[in-house]
Formats: sequence, C-alpha cells, structure tokens
Amino acid sequence: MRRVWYIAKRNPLIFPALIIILFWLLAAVVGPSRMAFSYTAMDMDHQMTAPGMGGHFMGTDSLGRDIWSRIVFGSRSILTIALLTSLFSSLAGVVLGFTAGYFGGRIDALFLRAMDIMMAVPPLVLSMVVLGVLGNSNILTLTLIVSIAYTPATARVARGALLSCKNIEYVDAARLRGESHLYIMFREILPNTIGPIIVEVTARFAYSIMMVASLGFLGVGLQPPTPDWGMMVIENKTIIKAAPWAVLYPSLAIASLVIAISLFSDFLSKVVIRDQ
Amino acid sequence: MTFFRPFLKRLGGMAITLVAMSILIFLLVELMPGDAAQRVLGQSATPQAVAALRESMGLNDPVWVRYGRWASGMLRGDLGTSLYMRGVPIASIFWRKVGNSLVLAMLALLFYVPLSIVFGVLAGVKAGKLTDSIISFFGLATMALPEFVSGIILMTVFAVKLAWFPITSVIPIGESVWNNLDILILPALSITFVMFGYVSRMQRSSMISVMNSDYIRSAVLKGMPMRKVIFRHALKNALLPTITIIGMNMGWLFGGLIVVETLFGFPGLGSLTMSAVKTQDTPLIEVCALFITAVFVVSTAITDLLYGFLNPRIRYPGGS
Amino acid sequence: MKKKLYLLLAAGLVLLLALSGCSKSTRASQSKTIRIAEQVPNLITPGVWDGQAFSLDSSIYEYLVDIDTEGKLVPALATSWETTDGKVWTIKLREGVKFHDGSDFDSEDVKFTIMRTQDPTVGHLKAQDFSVVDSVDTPDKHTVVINLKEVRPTFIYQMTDYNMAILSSSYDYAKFGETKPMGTGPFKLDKLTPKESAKLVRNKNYWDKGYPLADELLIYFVPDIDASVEMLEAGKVDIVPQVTPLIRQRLEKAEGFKVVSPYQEQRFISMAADRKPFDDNRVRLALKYAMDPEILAKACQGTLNTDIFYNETPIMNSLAQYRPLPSRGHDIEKAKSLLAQAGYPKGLSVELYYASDHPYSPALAQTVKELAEPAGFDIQLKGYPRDVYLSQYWMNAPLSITGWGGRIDPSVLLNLAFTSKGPWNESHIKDQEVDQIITKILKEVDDSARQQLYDRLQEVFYERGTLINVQVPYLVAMKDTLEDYRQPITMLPQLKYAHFKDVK
Amino acid sequence: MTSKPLLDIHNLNVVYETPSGSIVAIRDLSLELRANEAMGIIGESGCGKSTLSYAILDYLPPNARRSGSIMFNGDDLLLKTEKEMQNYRGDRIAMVYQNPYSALNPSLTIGEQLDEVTRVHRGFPRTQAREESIKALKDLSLGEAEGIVRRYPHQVSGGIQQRICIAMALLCQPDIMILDEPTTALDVTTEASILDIIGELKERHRMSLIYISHDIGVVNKISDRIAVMYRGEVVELGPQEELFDHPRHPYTRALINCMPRAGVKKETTRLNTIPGYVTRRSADERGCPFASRCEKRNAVCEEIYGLREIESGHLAACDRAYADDVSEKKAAIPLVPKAKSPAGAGATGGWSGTKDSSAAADAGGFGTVGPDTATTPLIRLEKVYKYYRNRKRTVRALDGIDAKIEKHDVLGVVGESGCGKSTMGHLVAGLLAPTKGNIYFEGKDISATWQRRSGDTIRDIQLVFQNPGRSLNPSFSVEQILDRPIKKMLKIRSRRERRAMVIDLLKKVDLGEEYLSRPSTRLSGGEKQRIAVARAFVTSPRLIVCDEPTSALDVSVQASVLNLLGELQEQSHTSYLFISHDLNVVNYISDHILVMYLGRVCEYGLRDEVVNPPYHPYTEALLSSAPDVNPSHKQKPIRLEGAPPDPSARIVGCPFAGRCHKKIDDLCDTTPPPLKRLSETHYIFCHLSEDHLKGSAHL
Repeated sequence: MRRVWYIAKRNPLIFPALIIILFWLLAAVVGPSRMAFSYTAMDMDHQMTAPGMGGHFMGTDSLGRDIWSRIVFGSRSILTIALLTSLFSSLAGVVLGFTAGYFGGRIDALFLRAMDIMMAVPPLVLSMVVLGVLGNSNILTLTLIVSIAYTPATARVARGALLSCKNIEYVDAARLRGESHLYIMFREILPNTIGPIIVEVTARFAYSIMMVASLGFLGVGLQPPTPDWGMMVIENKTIIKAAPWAVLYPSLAIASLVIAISLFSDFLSKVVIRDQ
Repeated sequence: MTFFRPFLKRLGGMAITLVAMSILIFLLVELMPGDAAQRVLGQSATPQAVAALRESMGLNDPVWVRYGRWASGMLRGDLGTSLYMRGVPIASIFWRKVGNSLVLAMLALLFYVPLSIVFGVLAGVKAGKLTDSIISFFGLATMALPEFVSGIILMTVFAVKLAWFPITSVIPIGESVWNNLDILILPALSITFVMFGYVSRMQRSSMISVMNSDYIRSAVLKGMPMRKVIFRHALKNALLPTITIIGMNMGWLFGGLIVVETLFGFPGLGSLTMSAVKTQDTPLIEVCALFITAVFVVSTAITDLLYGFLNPRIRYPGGS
Repeated sequence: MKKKLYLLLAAGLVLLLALSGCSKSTRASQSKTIRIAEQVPNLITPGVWDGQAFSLDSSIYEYLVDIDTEGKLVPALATSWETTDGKVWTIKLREGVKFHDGSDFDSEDVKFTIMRTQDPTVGHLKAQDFSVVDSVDTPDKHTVVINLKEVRPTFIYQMTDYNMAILSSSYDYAKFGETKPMGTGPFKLDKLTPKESAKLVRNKNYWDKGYPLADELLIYFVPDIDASVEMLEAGKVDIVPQVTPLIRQRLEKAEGFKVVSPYQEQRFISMAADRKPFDDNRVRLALKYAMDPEILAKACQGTLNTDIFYNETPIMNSLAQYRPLPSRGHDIEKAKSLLAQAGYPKGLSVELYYASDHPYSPALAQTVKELAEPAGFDIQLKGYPRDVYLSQYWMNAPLSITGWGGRIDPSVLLNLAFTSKGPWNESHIKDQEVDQIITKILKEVDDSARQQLYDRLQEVFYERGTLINVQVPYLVAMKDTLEDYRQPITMLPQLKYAHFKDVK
Repeated sequence: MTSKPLLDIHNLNVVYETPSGSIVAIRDLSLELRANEAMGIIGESGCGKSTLSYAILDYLPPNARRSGSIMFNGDDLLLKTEKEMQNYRGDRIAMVYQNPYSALNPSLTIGEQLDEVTRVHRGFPRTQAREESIKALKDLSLGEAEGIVRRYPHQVSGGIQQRICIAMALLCQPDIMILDEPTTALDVTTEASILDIIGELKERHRMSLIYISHDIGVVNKISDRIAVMYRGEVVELGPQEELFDHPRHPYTRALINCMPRAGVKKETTRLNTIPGYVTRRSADERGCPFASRCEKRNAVCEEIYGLREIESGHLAACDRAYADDVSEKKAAIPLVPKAKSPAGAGATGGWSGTKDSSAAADAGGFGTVGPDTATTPLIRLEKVYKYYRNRKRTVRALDGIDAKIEKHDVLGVVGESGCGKSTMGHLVAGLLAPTKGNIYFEGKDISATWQRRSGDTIRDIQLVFQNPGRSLNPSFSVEQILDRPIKKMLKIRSRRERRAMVIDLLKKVDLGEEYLSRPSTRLSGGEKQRIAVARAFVTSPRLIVCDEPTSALDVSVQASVLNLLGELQEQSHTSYLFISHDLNVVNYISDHILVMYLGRVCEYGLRDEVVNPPYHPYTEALLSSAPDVNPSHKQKPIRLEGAPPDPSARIVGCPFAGRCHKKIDDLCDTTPPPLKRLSETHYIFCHLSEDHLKGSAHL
C-alpha cells in the first residue's frame, strides 16, 4: 500500500484519472435516472440549442435531444460493452494462451499459427467486416465480435505471462508431486501472472472503448436512437458549425474516459510490474 | 543457402497464413445471411431473374468449388467483379485506391517514425524527469484518442479555422494523388497522432531497459561520452524492438486508415473497404480484407527479416 | 546517427511546409465545367439498378419524352405521340439522332428498350408496368407502334420513368452497362473511375443544337454528404444534390450558395398489411393517431404545410388529384384504446426499417419511434445504408420508411405500389376496392370521372390505408452563380440547361 | 605504508533514498590502495562491495548520495563533474565485472568496442586503435586476435568474452583495475586460468587491483591485502596471509569457517554457521554492523566500534579483537566420529542434541526408512542417453552413462556446467525421460517422466532445486507450500493433522511456527531453501535429488543448509543425489563421488578415493582449479586449454582428450577410454596406466 502511494505521488495524473473514471462509472450506474430529459426526448422548441439554454446543460442536437442526457446514457452502453469485452477477451485469452503455452509443442505451434492468422486482420477491420456483413448490431453482437477480435492479443499476453513462469522450478515441484495440469495452470501459475493479466485487462478496456466508439463512428455500431458516443459524433458532424457542442462533448467524453483508463492502466502496470 | 533459409521459411509461413486467412475471409463473407443474387437484383426481382443470376454467378456450386475459383482468380491477379457495380472489375478500382492509401501510409510513416523515435529516446534518456513526464503524457493522450476524435480536432483547427488544408481529401478528376499532396497532410497527421503515442512509448521503454543494461554500464565505465553512449551503444539496440513494433503495426495502420479515410473522404483502401461493407459488396469486401491481411503478413515478414538483419545475434548465429 | 535523425526530421518538416504551401492552388473552376458531388457511387445498368446517380444517368441517356419547367410533357426523342383508344400508341421519332458510338437512333432501339423490360434474365424493375404491352411494331425507322393489351390512357407517362432511358439495340448492356454507359444524351462519358469520379464531355453531335451549355461535367462520387458539402464550400464542386435540411440551414448562412428545391419527395411510412401487427387496421390507425404532423415537420427541420406536408394517402398534397381530408389529430388515448381493442393492451414491439443515409429518413424514424412510444409502440430502429436497405430489407419489412420520387401522373405510382400485384407493393396491401379503383383510374379517359375515383381512393386510404405520407422538399445545394438547374418530378436533372451566370 | 597511496578513500558514505526511507549502502568507509597492490574485498551479497566500486567511478543510481572523499593521485573524484569523470573511467581506472556476456554490446563487433576506448581516450585514428586492440587481445594470449575483432560478442565463449573485457580494461594501461566478481559466472577451470592471467598482468603492467568477490578462495589467490566488508563497512583489513591465519573480527572468522574446505567432511565436522542473514541498514542504525548476528556480542558492540590496528597493517573493527574468548579459525565443531556404513547402527544417529526421530516417524515426517542391507543399489542408471534435439543439432547432454546410488548414501556429482549433471538429476527425479537406456529404482524400471510414474515412486524420489526463490511459489504462504504435498501425496484429509505435520516439518528445519502464515516472498534465501528441503522430506522419500541446492546462497547460509541436509540425511537414512559444481561442497557432503565431463563419466568412487591420487586427469584439473580458503595451498594449478568441445559433436575417443594435459596423442582421440577399476569401489575411464595416474600428485 505504501508502495502504491509512493508511485501515485510520483504519477500525480492518476488522481484526476481516477476521478474521471469514477465519474463515468457513477454516470453509467445512477446517471440515467437522474437526468432532467430522457435521452430520446425531442424538445422541438429547442433544436440545436446552445449549452445552457432551455435547461439543456450541454445543448441539444438537431432533433432537440439533450446532449448531456445522451452522453450520460451513452456511458452505460459503452462501459458495459467495454467491460464485458475486456473480461470476455481476457478470459478466453487466458484459457487459450495458457493451454497453448502450457502444453507447448504442436498445440502451441498450432495456436501461434492460428493467432498469427487471426491477428493478421486488424481488429477494427475484422469487427467492421463482420458487423457490416451481419448488417445490424446490438450490444450482444458488438460485445461478442469485439471480444473475438481482441482475444488473440490477450491470448498472446497470457501465453507470454505463462511462459515466463512455466519454467520456474515451483512448476516442476508441483509436477513432481503429481499435480494435474489444471491445478498447475490455474493454481500455481495464474496467481503469479495475474499482474500482467490485470494490466492487460485494463489496457484492453481502454482499447475496447476506442473500438466501440470507432465502430459507432463508422456506422456499424449500435442502432440509433441508442446514444452511442461514436455515433453521436458522426451523426452531428453535419452541424459541427451550427452546433459544435453536439460533436465536441461526445468527443470529449470519449477522450476523457479513454485517457483516464489508459493512465490508470499505466499506473497499474507500474504498481504490478516491479521494475524501474 | 543458409542465408536464404530463414527467408524461405518465412515465405512458407506467410503462404500458410494467407491461405488460411483467405479461407476464413471467404467463408465468413460468403456464408453470411443473404443471397448475393438477390442482393444484386433487389427485393422486387422475379424468382426467375434471381435463379438465372445465381446460375451465371456460379452460386449454385459447392462452397469449395467457389473458393477454388475465387482463390485461383486471386493468384492470377483477377480480383473478380464487383457485386454492387455489376460488370465493374474490382482490379480497375482497387489498385488505384491501394496506391493512394500507400502514399498516405508512407507519409504517415515519414511523420511518425522519426518523431516518435526522437521523442521516445529523449523520454527514455530523461526517464523520471519532467521532459519524460510531458512526452509520456502526450504520447499516452494521443494514443488513447480514437483517430476520428483527433481527426476532428485537426480538421476543426487546420481546415475549418485556419483553412491551411482542405477539409476533404478528394482528388480532382484526371489527377493522381501526387499532384494533390496537400490532401494527405491532415489524414497523415491523424494517423501520426495515434501511432506517435504507441511507438514513442515503446521506444521509451526499450531505451530505458537498454540504458539499464550491463553493456551500457560498460560503455559508461569505459569513459565514453554520454553522446556516444546514447547514439552508438544504446540506440542501435533500443531501435530493434521499435522497428518490430512499427512493422507489426502496419496492419493496425491500415485499420486506422479506414476511420481516417472515412472521416476525410480520402479515396483510399480504407474508404473503399468501408463502402464495400456498407453496400455489402461481398467480392470487394473479400479483396479488401485479404489485401489488408496480406499487408500485415508481408510487413511482419519483412520486419522479421529486417530484425534478423539488424540484429547480429540472428545474423551471425552463435559460435558458442 | 544523431545528425541523421535530425536531418530526417528536418526533411519531414520541410516536406510538410512545402506541401502546405502548394495546397492553395485550388484550381479555379472553368466556367464551362460543372462539377457535381453525387453520393451514390455507382452507375445504373439501365432498368436493373435502383441506384440514383441521376446526374450521370440523365446526362448520358435520354427518354422519349421530357417534362418541362411547368410540369408538362414535351418531346424529346419522340417528336409526337398519339393514341385513338388508349390501346394503340403511335410514336414518331426524332430524325438525325446519333448514339455516342456514332450509330443512328431508330425505332429498333425503342422496341429493344421496351421489350427488354420483359426479359426475365435482366430482372427489369419495370417488368410489371410494361407487361401491358402486347407488341411493338416498327413500320419504319422513325415510327413505333405500341399495341397494349388493355386501355391505358396514361401509358406515355410510363416512358418518363428513370428506368426507361432509351438504349441502343446493338449495345451489350449486360457486359458494358456499368463500365461504358452509352446513350444519345447531351454528354458522353470520357473517363470513369468507379467509386471515385466520372468525367463527361459535351456531345458534339447532340440533336438539340445549342445545348448543352456546359463543356464538361465532372461528377465525384462522395458517399459522405458532409464531405460533399465541404467540397462545395471549398469551391471544389458546384452542385450537391440531395442535401439535408440541416445543410440547407448551414448554407443559407454562408455567402455564395443557394439551396433549391425543384420538387417535393415523399417519405412513405409503410405498414405491412399482410402480417402482424399491422394486418389489423386498428393497429394502423393507432399509429396514425400517435403521429403528430407538426413534430414530424420540425424533425425534418421544416414547417408543416409550408415546406413539409403530411397525409395518409399516396397522393401528394401538391397534385391536382389531392383532396384534403380532416386532420386526424394527435390523440394518444385513442391510439391506446385502438391498440387494446386489437389485442395489444400492453403495447407491442415492431421493427422499423429505413435507409440510414437518406435525407430525412433517420430523423423521421427516430421521431416516429418517439411519438409512437406513449401509445404503446416499442419500435426497434433498423437503419441500413440506402442500397442495402433497398436491396435487402425493403419490401419485406413490417414497418418501413422509403423515399419515393414523384410521378408526373399518380396512376403510375398507384399501379406500381398499391395494387395487390404491384411489383413495389411495399405495404403488401391487398384491398379489392383499392385494386378496382386503381384499375379503373388507369383505364378511365374522362378527367372528372377519374377525379371521383381519386377522391374515393383517398377516403379508403384515410380509413384503412397502409401508409403515412410525409412530403419533404428535395434539396439541391449549389453555387449561387449557377443558373437553370432543372430537375422535374421525375428526379432526372436536365443538366444540358445548366450554366453559370455570365457564361452561355 | 611504504609508498604513497594511489587511491585514498576517506570516510565514504553512500546513502540511497528509497520509498521506505534512507538505506545506508556504505558507511564511513576508509581504504587506501597503493601502487601495484592487489586489494581483495570480500563479503556476502548486499554488503556494499559493488556499490563501493561504482561509487569510485561515480556510476550510481540517481537516488544515491555520496559523501566523504575519494582521492586519486591527489584529486578528489567526488568533486569531479560527469565530463571530467569520463577522463578517468576506462583510462585511469578501468573496471571488469561479473557477466561478460551482457557486459559487451551485442550489436557492435568486438573490435569496434575495443577500438573506441583508445580513440576516445587517446585520440587514436581508426587503424592505430585497431592495432592497439589486437595487441591487447594478444596480450591476453587470445591467439586469433585478428579474427576475434571482427566477430560479435555472442560468437565467442564466456571465457574469451571475459578476456576481451579484461583486454578492454587494459587498453589505456590504467592505474587501477577494479574487478567485480569477474569469474563468478565462469566454470572453475576457466576461472582458474583467468585468475592466472590477472595476476600476471598486474605484475606486467604494474597496476593496482581492487578485486571484489564473495568467494574467499578466489580473493585469497589474487590479493596482497584483503578487506572484509559487512553491511557497508570494512570490518577487517589486513595482509592476505595474516588475515587468514589470524582473523580477528568475528565476522571474518565466521565467514572463513563456514566454507567447506578440503578435508572437512560431514562425518567429522559440522560447518560453522552464522545465524540470521544480511539485512538492510537504515541511516540511524549505530554500532557494530555484525552485532545482531554475533554470538559474542556484548553491550559495547553497539556503541564503540571502529577499525583499530592490531598488528602492523592488520586492522579490525571489533573491541573484542584481542579477546581470547573468541575462538580462532578452524573452529568448526568436531563431531563424535561415527562408523560410516550403510548399515550404521540405529537410526538415532545425528549429532548430540538433535531431536528424537521417532516423533517424526509418527508424523509421517522423516526417518521412517529403516536400515537395509540388501545389495541392490537404490538407483541404477544403465547406459542412459539424453539427447536434446532441435532442427539444427542434437545436443548430447548424457552420452551413455552408468551410475548407481547406494541406499542411505550420498552420491556427489561434480563437473563443469554443461557436463550433464543436472540432466542426470532431472532424469532420476522424473522431470525428463531418457532418450535411451534405463533407470532402475530398487530394480524397478522408472525411466519415464512423472506423468508415467506410480504414486509410490513419485513419493519416494524428491527434488530440491538450485534456486529456492524459484522453487517456492511466490504467491503461496509457507503453510500452503508444505500443506499441499501432504494433502496431495500423503492423502491426509484432516486439516488439523496436516497443520501439525507442517509445524513438525518446520521444526525439523529449525523454523518456528511463526513462519506458517508468512508469504514465501518474505523469506530470506536460507529460509526459503529450508522450506524447500522440508517440502522434499514431506513424503519421507528414499532419494532426494539435490540439484546445486546451495549454489545460489551466500556462504554463511550455504553452511547452514549443508548442515541441515547432512543432519536430515543422517536421521532419515534417505539417499541423496547431490549435484554441485563446487568440489569442496561435494567433498563435504558425499559418500561417493561421480565426476562427469561432457555427458560421460570420468571417475567414480568413494569420496576419499576420488579426491586423492590416483585420479582421472580431469578430476585432477578440477581439484587443482578449485579455489581453497587455505592460503598455504598455493599449488601450481593445472590449466586446461581451450573450451569444452561442442556438445552436439559426436566424439569417438575420450571427450576430454582435446584439453587433457596428459593426452596420449592418437589413442585418446580415436578410442573410447576403457574402464579402469582401481579398487572395488573406484573406477576411472582413462587410457593412462594406474601408475601414470598415481604419479600425478600435485596436491
């Protein structure tokens, strides 16, 4: 704990980052119920109203919908998807990467080849093509596809973490008392690799937000009127001159959340990985 | 012969990856819901028309026959014809767009590689100091911003407010991208933003780990001046992982191109892929996805070879 | 090593500056060149595709008849047309017209164009419309006699439809249609970069002497409407068709541009009558009661009955055939009780399909969802790119929003979309009375009798129809120095007249 | 004090600022180094030896603060700027350190790295610099110097790399050369030849040396004077012989006495140990740094202390330095001599005061195996081969060896790195399976890995690993580590029962109950290895494979672990397969010794037979290379030429032929050496006659 505090003091940016993350988490959990406007409510007397007018804290879009409500509600879907995605891909990655790295040999070679193949398509392209071909996406398909797209990367991290422990003698010691593979993988090795894996999960979290936002921007994300931050940006790009807030605030929301999580992940890696 | 062996081995690996990937892409796209012939003709088409088109498109053949036909076409350089624009050979659109994207990618590389290496090295050497904190935060922030956010910021500042560069990257008819290099700047900068953070952070950490190594200690304790230590002893080793990262991320770069090209309306591979996806032009999707894969595979292979070439430990396998 | 790095960096910076320096050379638009940013990146293989790159299509191809600025039929490739009984149509063709490949235009080409609609391998979109044609005779090179199976007094209007461009009988459309389109139009294709741009040059052999006024047409296919408008603002193009009302607002504030509305378009909010839940008229009525025309107008960035119109029939408010019916009023309670009567006391869930990149459609879709919600409709929005929507989901959706262009005579549209056998019957309406009325309208020669039929038809739709018709202005943004941009209700721009202010 | 000191360190302090407060790395240290003098510095790890060397060259991490003075030729190095220091480093003061492989830049050729020294310091042009470099390499008898300069570091062997490092240090004819554990990473035979070269160069170049090592034997060989460091201070300083013959500071004595030496055997002697371990020192700590571990401490230790001169030039920092109550060296505790036989009378053995083994037997701990007089050996290896194949080559780690381990017996296996001794251990333990050949456990074939061994076999053969830090799972507590094998292998369900056993095990390895909940990461190296040993004894195995169990430990800790192992073996009648590169350690603990070279057996016999003539030429070379604490043993060592041959090459004759100082020309190269039985228990693989072998007594 003292160490954490010491590192935190030398990386003071972690404090605003934590505040931002907490803010968005809070927004996602209790925010929507406390909004003055529903995220779909059309206030036709206030179309493209500047921030502050008509009780619209961040202004409205072309349909008179409250930007602030939409951003707050949007935090819910983006955080849900990103959280699930990072958890799923990490879970799948750990299982795959551990199995391959642990058994080595042909299984590993096959795994590496498969991962090579999977990683040959950038995750964004993969998700875009699949979502595009599927045509319509919802939280479930989006989560599933982004998770799959990210699994190879996390599997590699997990495999690397396992390999760094696999040849340490305590694993041999466990073998020599006849432990099962599962026990060795998950009881002996996993606790010692949890550091880099947690760092990976948080980094993946930031990437997932970027990915979901980018997919929304490309128009293959969630369906309107669900307020997807990336979609809000592209939706309102037309009125960037008339109502810049409609583009600016969602962009800021994405930027603040992703940067905060990246800072947090960076900080975590400094805490967890003991060097320097 | 021994010199070529890693090369040949790589080539084999590449081929396997590409074949596997092509099968995957083909199956993924072809087995998706929806009938291509129906898609061509629209919902109101008569069943006879659809059947006739199915036959003429060869859609009634088993899937492996179709794959074989498609793959052998690819090998012969025949990219097939667009589904959406009937009768238009994909090759007639595709290579031009690829060329444009490559120019864009190269320009982005030209921007971000030297920038991120210089700043990464600087941050690494000054690790823990203010310079490092500033560079690191800037790197993290730019890396964390999705391309379209940084792109919109750049667009608002440089195109809308200052009007230094065009907002959209359209090439006038009859001209090539080379006469219109100004349209490349903002898209290239957007890519630079993202890649800068990534590469400079890599460079920083590899610089730090090299600076902490025994041989740097040797160099310092040999009385080498700091300049020599950094540029002669450290940089050469610290660049190796960076080069790998840059090469490995060529694929990512192309992923980023989709967003950036869409944002700026740049007529490249990214916007082509995007429009192929939007119009569900399956043959075009397949070609685009396969090409992006190939870029990744080839650049990875080149990186590997380059890495081997730059790293004496691989170039001259050990004597002991 | 260090020096090299700095050198590289410096070189990069110099390059950047050099590039930014040369960026100012925006090529001054040649006054005889008109540049258009089209959003649809494709051509039309005539008759097959329902894409809408009209500026390209209508500049290369021509039709038998045109529509003038007053909305009247005027001769084009046909010089005259007459029928005695509405069954046999004799059409005289213009002489001395040449296709772009140099071949002569004659009656064989007209016959080819008409008979092609019945070719099953083509999958022609006008197949049903033209199934009424019994035979086409070509007594000489410049006369065509069309024999119909039944009386069709409005038959000649069918020849104005954008799918009915006159094609050369000696040209292989299956093979070259998309790559080398060829017609008799005022411009011919010079260079085509699919998905990117097309360059059209003046057809020197054009029959209408003095036209076209422009030397060149440069058409860019820019899928993103915002990008197109930015090009217009940056002076890189002169015309951007199909802009959104938000863009109109934006351009109205800027100097040097104008936004014109050559005609009204329709947005049909169609309810499929052959499946749950809209098979029950009470549910259809419930949705209608839930609508608030004023809100819909505002969502379309306009004002009701000024530039946005609303009714529940297939007849546009602006047409002579339109008959005003009492306003239904926004009545949520009524809507709820109707739903309850129909067996949905707890409301219902339904999917609404629409083209997400079509002007007005996304806003309409979201507003419909929002308006219908209090009545108990839980509407899931399913937006797709226009082409995907049209080719895959349109015609098979329980609830959909589709853009419909006007037809010079409503009967053409009625026959297409509201008879039980209509090829574009998107709402799957199978109403005997509607079928009978439309058949009668098609055959009725007497104007007042026909209007009575129209009146009854609109009443039927008001009672138990399957659509809500929101009419919105079709908007074209352009430089304010551009004049004579003509685009009649057929949606086909007549760019041969377009020119810049001082240039002729 | 004849000449003016070349380097005069006065009251040097080095303090690190860390998250958990200031840590003193060096406190009030004063030292003088005269011209052409070799100063040895010894001490356990963490005593500030390396910090001292880096402090001299001003190469310390940013959080370190120096104070005091370091006068070099009249200039205070502490006052020099970074730029000025560059003129000293590599030119006047050169340094060589532990790992030559990582000390050379992998991406520059050896020549480039050598040349730049003279180019920077002397301003030599390229060609002249290259000539100098080649000359320096030749100086170190690196024959093919012209070829070496064009190679990259990874293309030459470790021994040559270290010679290159030394050559690099010598390029500018420095006044002082600092050697920080330069041979620790090398094999004994290589180490011996490097030490020879260093000594020779020192004389030739009239340099001064500072030689830092944890290995008393090594320092002993090379130094004129020796400083003993402990926790950042010099606790004793004196001429080499004086210091070894009459050590004054309790720490020095303890350090010397805890080294196993020739002639010290487990039957007769228990190694001296130092309780506790080296701890960090905070800034406010006062008094004798060794006080907390010193058996003779008293109230004074914590107040007055400081170096004082005992005899001319011999200083010690202990007020008890004159005291007679502190026993001198060779104070190892003698044991009651005891008949050494497999059928030793009763299992109650062990030294006086050890616990009753019956309690352990009840708890399923140690000593359940009774004496056994059967003649079948416990383990027999028959023509065992182990090849590691990859696409490029086949490494013959074991090339057909025969060996056996008797019941209740310790077989020591020695050999240089790469000789296959660890492979042999892993084969027996079941981590690997032989490529060819069989391993029998009491006549039962067990030549398979753990996966295919029976539960009984797994229980009967246990392994103690080299590095206790790695063999204990860092995320487990001590109790978890010991509890698991009890549960898994002894199938004991009751938690309470298991806990009682764990506590009992801890007691066996002299650790208290308070260790139960301690995470394994918060144990010292010695404690960790005790836990590892305890774990190996959980199942009362018949055989424990000890794979270099003490080589990662400091000497003081090594002694206590060796004692423990000896004690437990005595109690439990377990057999050990004890693998070590350190002949002294093997000599101490073993009953039989097996000498290996390049995957083959050279010599086997009872311990005393092996370490005394006649012996195999390789054994002879090993023995003569092994550094000994006893300074009177300044024998003329046998220096092996060249490096061991490539383990993937197929060798027809004697694998040692290429380096053998007694090689019979053709015969050794072409014919495999025959087995020569020298006694019933002792045999050798060599072409030489028994007489010839006998006549080679060097010791």
